[in-house]
Amino acid sequence: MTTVTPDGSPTGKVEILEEAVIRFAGDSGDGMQLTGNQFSDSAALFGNDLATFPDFPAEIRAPIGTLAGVSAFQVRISSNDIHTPGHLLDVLVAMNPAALKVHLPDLKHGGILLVNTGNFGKRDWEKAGYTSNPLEDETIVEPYHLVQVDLNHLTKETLKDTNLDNKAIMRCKNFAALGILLWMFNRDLEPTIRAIKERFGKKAPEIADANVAVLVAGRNYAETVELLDHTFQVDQAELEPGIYRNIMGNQATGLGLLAASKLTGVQLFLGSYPITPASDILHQLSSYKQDGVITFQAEDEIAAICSTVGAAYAGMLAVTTTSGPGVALKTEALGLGVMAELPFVVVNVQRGGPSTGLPTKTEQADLYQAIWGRNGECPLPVLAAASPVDCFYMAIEAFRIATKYMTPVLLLTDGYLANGSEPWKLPKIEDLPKFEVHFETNPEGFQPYKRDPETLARPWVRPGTKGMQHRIGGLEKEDGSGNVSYDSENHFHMVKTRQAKVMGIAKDIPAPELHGDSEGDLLVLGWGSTYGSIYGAVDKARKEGFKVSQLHLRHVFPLPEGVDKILAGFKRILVPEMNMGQLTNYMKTQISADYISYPKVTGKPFYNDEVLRKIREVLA
Amino acid sequence: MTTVTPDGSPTGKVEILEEAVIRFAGDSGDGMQLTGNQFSDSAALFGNDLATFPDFPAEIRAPIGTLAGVSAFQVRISSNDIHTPGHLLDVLVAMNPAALKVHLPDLKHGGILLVNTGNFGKRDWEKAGYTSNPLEDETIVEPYHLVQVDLNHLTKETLKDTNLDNKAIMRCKNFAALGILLWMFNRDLEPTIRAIKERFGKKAPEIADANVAVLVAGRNYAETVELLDHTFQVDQAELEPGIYRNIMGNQATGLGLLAASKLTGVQLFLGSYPITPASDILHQLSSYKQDGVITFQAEDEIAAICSTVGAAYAGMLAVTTTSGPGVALKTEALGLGVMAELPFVVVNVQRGGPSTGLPTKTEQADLYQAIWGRNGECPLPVLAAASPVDCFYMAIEAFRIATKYMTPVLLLTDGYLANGSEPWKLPKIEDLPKFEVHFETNPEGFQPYKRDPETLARPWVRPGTKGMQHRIGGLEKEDGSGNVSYDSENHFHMVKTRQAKVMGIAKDIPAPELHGDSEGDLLVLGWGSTYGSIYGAVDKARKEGFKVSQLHLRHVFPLPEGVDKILAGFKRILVPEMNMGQLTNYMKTQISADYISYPKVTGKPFYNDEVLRKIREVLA
Amino acid sequence: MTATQDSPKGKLKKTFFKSDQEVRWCPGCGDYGILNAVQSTFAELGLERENIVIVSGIGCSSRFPYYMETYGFHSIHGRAPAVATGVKLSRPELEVWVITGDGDALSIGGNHLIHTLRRNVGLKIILFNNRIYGLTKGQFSPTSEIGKVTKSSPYGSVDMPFNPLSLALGVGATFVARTIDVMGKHMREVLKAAHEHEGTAFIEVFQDCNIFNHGAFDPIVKKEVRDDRLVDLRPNQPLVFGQDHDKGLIWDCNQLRVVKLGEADETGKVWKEEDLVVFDPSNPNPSLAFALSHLREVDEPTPIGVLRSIKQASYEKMVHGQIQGIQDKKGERSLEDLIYAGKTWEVK
Amino acid sequence: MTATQDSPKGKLKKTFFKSDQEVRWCPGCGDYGILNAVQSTFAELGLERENIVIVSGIGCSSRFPYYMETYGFHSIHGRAPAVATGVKLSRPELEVWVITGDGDALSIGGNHLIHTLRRNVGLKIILFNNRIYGLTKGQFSPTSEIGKVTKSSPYGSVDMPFNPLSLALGVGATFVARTIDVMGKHMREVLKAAHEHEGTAFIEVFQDCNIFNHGAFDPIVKKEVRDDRLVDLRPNQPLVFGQDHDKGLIWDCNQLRVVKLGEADETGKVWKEEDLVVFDPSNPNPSLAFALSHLREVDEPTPIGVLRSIKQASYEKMVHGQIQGIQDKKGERSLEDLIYAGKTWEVK
Ligand SMILES: Cc1ncc(C[n+]2csc(CCOP(=O)(O)OP(=O)(O)O)c2C)c(N)n1
Ligand SMILES: Cc1ncc(C[n+]2csc(CCOP(=O)(O)OP(=O)(O)O)c2C)c(N)n1
Ligand code: SF4
Ligand code: SF4
Ligand SMILES: [Mg+2]
Ligand SMILES: [Mg+2]
Repeated sequence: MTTVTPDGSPTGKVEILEEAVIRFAGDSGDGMQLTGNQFSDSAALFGNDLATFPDFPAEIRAPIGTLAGVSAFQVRISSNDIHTPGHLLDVLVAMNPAALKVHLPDLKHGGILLVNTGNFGKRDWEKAGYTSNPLEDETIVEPYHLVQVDLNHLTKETLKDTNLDNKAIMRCKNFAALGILLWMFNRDLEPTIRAIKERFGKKAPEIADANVAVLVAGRNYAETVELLDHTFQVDQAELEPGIYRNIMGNQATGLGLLAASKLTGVQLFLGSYPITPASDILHQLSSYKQDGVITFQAEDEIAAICSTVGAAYAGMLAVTTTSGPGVALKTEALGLGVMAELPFVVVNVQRGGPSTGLPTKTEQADLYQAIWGRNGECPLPVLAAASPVDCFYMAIEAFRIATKYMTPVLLLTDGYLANGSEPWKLPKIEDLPKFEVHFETNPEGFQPYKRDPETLARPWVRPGTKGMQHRIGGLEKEDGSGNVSYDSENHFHMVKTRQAKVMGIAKDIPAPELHGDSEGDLLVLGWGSTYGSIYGAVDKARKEGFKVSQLHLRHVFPLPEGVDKILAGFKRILVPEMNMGQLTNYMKTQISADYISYPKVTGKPFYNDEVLRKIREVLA
Repeated sequence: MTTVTPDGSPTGKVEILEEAVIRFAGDSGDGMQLTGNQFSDSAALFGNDLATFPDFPAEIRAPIGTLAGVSAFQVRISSNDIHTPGHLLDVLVAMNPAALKVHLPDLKHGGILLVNTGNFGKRDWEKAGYTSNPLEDETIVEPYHLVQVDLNHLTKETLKDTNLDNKAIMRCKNFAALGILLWMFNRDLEPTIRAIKERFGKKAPEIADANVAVLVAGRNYAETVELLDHTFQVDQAELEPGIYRNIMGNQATGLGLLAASKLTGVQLFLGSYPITPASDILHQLSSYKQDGVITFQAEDEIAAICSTVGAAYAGMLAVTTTSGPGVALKTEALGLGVMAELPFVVVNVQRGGPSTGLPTKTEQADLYQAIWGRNGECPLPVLAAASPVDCFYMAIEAFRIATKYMTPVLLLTDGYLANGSEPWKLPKIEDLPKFEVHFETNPEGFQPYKRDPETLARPWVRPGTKGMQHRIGGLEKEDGSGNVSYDSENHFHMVKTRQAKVMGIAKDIPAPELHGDSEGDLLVLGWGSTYGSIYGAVDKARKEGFKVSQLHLRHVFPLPEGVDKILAGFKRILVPEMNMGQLTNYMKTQISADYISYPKVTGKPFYNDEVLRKIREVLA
Repeated sequence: MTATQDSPKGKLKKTFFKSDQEVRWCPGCGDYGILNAVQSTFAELGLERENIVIVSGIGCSSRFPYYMETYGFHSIHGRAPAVATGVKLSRPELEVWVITGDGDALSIGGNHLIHTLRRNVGLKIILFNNRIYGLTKGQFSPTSEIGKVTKSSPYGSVDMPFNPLSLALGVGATFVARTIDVMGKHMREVLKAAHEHEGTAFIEVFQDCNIFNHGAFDPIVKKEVRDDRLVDLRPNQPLVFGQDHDKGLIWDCNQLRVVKLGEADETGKVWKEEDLVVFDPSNPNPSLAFALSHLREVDEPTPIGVLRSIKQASYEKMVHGQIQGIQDKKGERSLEDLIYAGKTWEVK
Repeated sequence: MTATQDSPKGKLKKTFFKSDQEVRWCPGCGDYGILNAVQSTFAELGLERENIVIVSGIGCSSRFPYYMETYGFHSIHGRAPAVATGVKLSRPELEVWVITGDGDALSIGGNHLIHTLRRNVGLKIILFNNRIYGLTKGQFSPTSEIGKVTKSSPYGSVDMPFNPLSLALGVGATFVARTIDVMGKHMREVLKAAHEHEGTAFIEVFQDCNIFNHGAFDPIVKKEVRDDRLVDLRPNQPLVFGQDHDKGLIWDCNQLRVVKLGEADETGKVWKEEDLVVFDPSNPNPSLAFALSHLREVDEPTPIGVLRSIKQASYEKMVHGQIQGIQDKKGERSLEDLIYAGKTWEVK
């Protein structure tokens, strides 16, 4: 299979690859996130399927050149349908020795290692903890295809006639690397040049020009010196026709929340307190002022959720966003939300725990907390997004359930989804889930806890509605009237009713789709962000002839109806999760089956290969 | 079987009863708690086994004579070994119509209903919501043995020659009721007279004298008019020889905490914030200043637990006490305790939930929260006291585990245990559990996270120890050095190690004793305060010939070793709990078996009869 | 619930604001007086019941909303200002009142209180200060005096109390006042001033807890001593007090000092009204208000009335003003605009 | 960890307090200067490393304990004062320092801070005020000025900020001071005064966040303007400032006002040093300190140095004093005494 690259440029041999995994790694100040994003955009525009994932250093900027300061961005581009940013690398760009040290272990043997020799002086490699220049140490670089370029020099030379100072010049060097990569994959420079101009053009045209110059210089250099004896080509993927956009999970969540507001015509309120990795949702919604979104940066997580409770009471689509430690602080008020039967959404972008834990790493270990983390009998629905794009749809779903059933809803995402991206085939507006919100305005026979016989939801009344004044609160209340009640039987009744209301949602949510046959030796059951990792693994395992299928939960509590029947079709259930077995234990309380827990708690997502190996092992 | 009563007084027929359940009910201001306690004390001194339980109204004093203002005290006295304050009443003392209305449903048909007619005027029964005088309504009082005495009049007459004002006089009327009850059960007045003098003698001798006079008048009146045609006698129980004392659960908890301090020689620190029904532990420890106890009433529950964390770090036996909503606020800091591996105890005196719920009622619905209510993988041991006296021992046990394993420990009690009482056969000091606390002082090879190979505990170092300065915190840390670590494999290792440490405690705790045979058709599995209710029921069921046994968990997480083997001896496992099935679900995650959940969430404890009926139903 | 009833404006009775719930405070509790005053004030102001939301925390005082025929939310301990902030930001057109106690507002809820005050959210906060935890049956609170014997301080509290007014002034409150449960008329005036204020109005009410802290305020509020122990602040008037209007406050050595009017002091100086400090609650600089709040309860007069009332845009006005401004400039976007934004590409 | 090493008293170097952990703040961060000053001050004071506990919350600033060769506890966000209170109450003999940021102390941790201050717990609290959330990469904080554009306020913040010193004074702090990251000598003096103080010492440090809020304090702390924009408080001295010592503060119309010395003002009055307010930080009445804290940053001088330092028994002294007193009177009980108490009876 051969294709002509868009600009028809390739001079030498072109190797066609199904896919490639590329990681850009350098110092925090080296602009790796930008470089990675630009490369991804060009791949997306070209028509690849792709998935990206950034790997930030711990929160504070570490000293330049140190291991702690390394920042990386990974992208997998493919001519197939893919679901994860991949694991082992085909290409690693290492802008300095620290980046080399941290990321080399992930490079495939035989993979291309592009290094910026301009940053490999003695002081540089000493800072990274090497005792000699790693590029000269065969035991280190021998397994790889080492490509050395002095990007610093190349950049300086290119820009020597500009008016930029040295600092500004050196900031352009990532574009030299990008130019080389674009050459390597036979990509047209045009879209990138356009993007650079859009980004810097207005405010700093001289910077835009410099970056473009360096980009071109990098490409030309690679071509001229024939940096590799052949280049690569990853063909377009057969994506469904449509308009696409690359989107990160947090971005999708923010957009989904706003979409729910636009769909219902009810104003959006966010009460939040910054916390990694959830803060970006706050940032995004804060920029939605023109759409009438009210964002309140509260003094702490307790005030954040309490203001959200107040906003829900006042008749807004109300949401609070946070991560695990923040949810811990919100649990008391979540209980109030359950008792007062108010509709709002809590988004938990999970991170490594317990306690402060590993704030910049991903984990799925807040499931127990989500389902069971409150005092008293305090059930509430728990949803989990399966991919960056799914965050959009689950945010809408969370509001649909909250307002229909008058209940707080917990939506779980995680650091991996939050910062990872994938192409999103944009939906037609008319295809988006429809749901209406009803505010009770008829005082005739009104009671604050009179329930809809089907959903068991109580009415939602906006304060200000004439003749419907009433009082609610956290004390147990009489069903119907909502008056405070210390009656024993009423309490039991209310406990059961609140439970029945939430469990009743099981009928109103889609049964999860089975990927594979409905009977077999093994079902791989997952929830949340492991979707892509499991999908790829099950796919391969099926190709290898294993009788394995995948079931993925996006509605975790309650389970959708019919999950028990699906499970019954399989001999054993393998449950990979980024925790010590939380879904496994939860499933045991719901459906008895032969579960095999497969935990991984390293702050990193599962790789397809890991899951595949585990499937083989279990079925061996 | 006949006995002579202590003072040889009975004039008429005496009926010997195995046991009697008596409830004193009146307005909050009527002194029912005092009356009930005095009656219990006299029974205890006489040698009965007994159990008591108060039933307070909601927090604020309601208007006099209203249903919301009724306060009651129940005592069950027995010549057998008993474990609960009983359910249906043999005797109900109703000081006013409201008390009658609230408590009459619990009086056995044929039971004695003693009413103070002095408070049954039209306004009185109207306030209680009656439309006519209930004493004149046969449909109401007919099933009972109604005994009407105008205690107001009796009291006034008795005290008419004193200098007391009317208000003070009327406050004595509960002693008239007490006098009648003591006559009814053939009890010597002497111990009660002594107690009155001790209580009031110093500060208000005229009140003491008045109370005694009314007490005697009550007794004499009953005897003179032969209020009943026969009196009752409940013989001494065959209690183990020893010194006894009647004790309430909260009191026992407070004493147990102090005992741990005395046993180890390490000072006790309490950081707490008042909350029903836990506040009494704070009150009690605040009175222990002479024993060097530091109590800190913090600004909120978060500060309470954080100060406790600080005190544990500083080398104290540190504890924080609260109820469910307070635990909700403490969860973030509990995570810090787990990460920092510091030893302290959190006591949760559970109450009705969710949210503010039913603050003065009992419930066991915080088990999920205790085991699973934190973000991240955050395991910590969970204990539960089985009876008021057991609170003492479990408080000591909590500190033993905390300090041996360097971990926070959650101890669950509840409102039923907290305010209920039972006789405690006082232990010999030398029989109390021994445990030593070791502070590391040797800088040689010291590392803050170097673990004891057996317990996996890290060393406990008091700040101020020379040469052992070190830093700890909530970020993930390298095992051994304790330095902050973002390393993937170290994180997984630490998550597993923290779990292994807690699970390892299973080997170090006693297997729960089986009550009954080790094989059978049904095992009734309980935890916490249901012990007594289940005990009595299983006892009766066994006498009825059912193959049923009881297993009661005081160490809930981790489960003691061997529980799986015990469960394997039974066909089915019945789990009565004051929640919707929390232990049941937890057990499913631990040991697979045929569990039958038996929930009761009414704010009231299980009665023997209820459990018995359920056993019969299951085995029918 | 009560059926719809039109608000007969201008001639409302306080019963118009009474709910059908039985009031359940202890007999003699100071809370009754406050409930009364609030109901009367709302009636006098001719407010619409459906436009009022009363949010409370937990405590005896926090049962308040149940007794008011308005919208009410009995939330959780200490969090009422945060819940109410959510309500007010969402619906600036509603009257939002917060009812709280000294434990609720100043102990567990301290953080929300100070942030609400600095932001100037349009809430009217009434703090029922009985210097005790009532609902939990009598522990010392952050306003209990040192040495107080309570259930949790059997040997006397060793905690220095807060001065609620100084605290409020220190964090930037724009309206700060104090009144007393037994002074109905005074209270109603203060409540009205609070109602009129833009932004947060903070009102401390000295409230007698008849059961656990009876008479705590007697030394200053009893009828016999009141006039000599209280100084009732009147805008732009010299600071005079005393049964016979014979005492006043001057500024001396960097603080306020009490002088007797018309008599010579030890230095021989005879003080007159014009020597006294003239007080203006609308002064943006809070220095004098702060000095007043710090008068020692033991030997100096306790200020009541409005200590501070300045003009400053309310938080909700700022928030909505910003949104409005941006909307006016940029216009709302359709969902389509939002989704089909950023770098998109087409696959055919 | 470092091996045991005797503290060579009196001639300590600041390196004595350096831990083996690499310092990881951004290049140019103001935190370095504070670390430096603390290490130097501890050295000058000849403190024992093992007797110091440094407790922090979460934030860039809160990484501080890792860099100190003392006992250290990097706790959770906002809770450092509460954790430290537990430490200090348990072990009054230890030096307990708290390191916190403007978000950590004043946003999520506001409640613990104000309660610590009112109780006068013997903690030395250094608040690194950079007017931004550094660690979470740049959101506005409770000390950010209105209008500030940050990640979470892309159209400018509408939240009125706290004045940390006024806040501390309002809640009854006994020691309140301010210093600046780049003024090492001044900072060391303030730190020493804090060390000497009984009870809570609250120190605000203006700290530059080089990445997210660079230059926030430049208008008042830059070398060129500093002398005219700051007034360095000296005990019992008239309030003079200015490069040429040509300006001062007087009390006028119930507030402080700036005057030029030696020149006639519009009324023709020529102001001299003896007209100026003389400031005494040990005055129990905080009125003047409060007025100083409220000087407007835009056009009045910003006070630095010690605003307040009064004598008041520390909380731990009160707590332990009470325990001691009761123990002296009643004596400790044996476990037997405690268990075999109350009404007991014997069964034979
Ligand atoms: C999270 C939580 N902690 C503690 C409590 C218990 N509690 C209820 S009210 C209260 C204090 C009440 O004091 P105050 O606010 O002064 O109100 P008052 O009863 O005096 O009016 C406490 C500690 C609670 N309900 N929730
Ligand atoms: C419970 C919780 N909420 C939120 C966070 C996230 N967080 C960490 S530090 C911080 C604010 C830091 O600002 P500041 O205290 O001013 O410290 P700085 O970084 O500026 O020194 C926030 C919001 C957290 N760690 N824990
Ligand atoms: S306890 Fe005190 S504050 Fe509470 S209702 Fe009774 S008198 Fe009022
Ligand atoms: S982000 Fe700011 S405060 Fe944090 S280390 Fe960097 S410069 Fe310092
Ligand atoms: Mg109070
Ligand atoms: Mg900051």
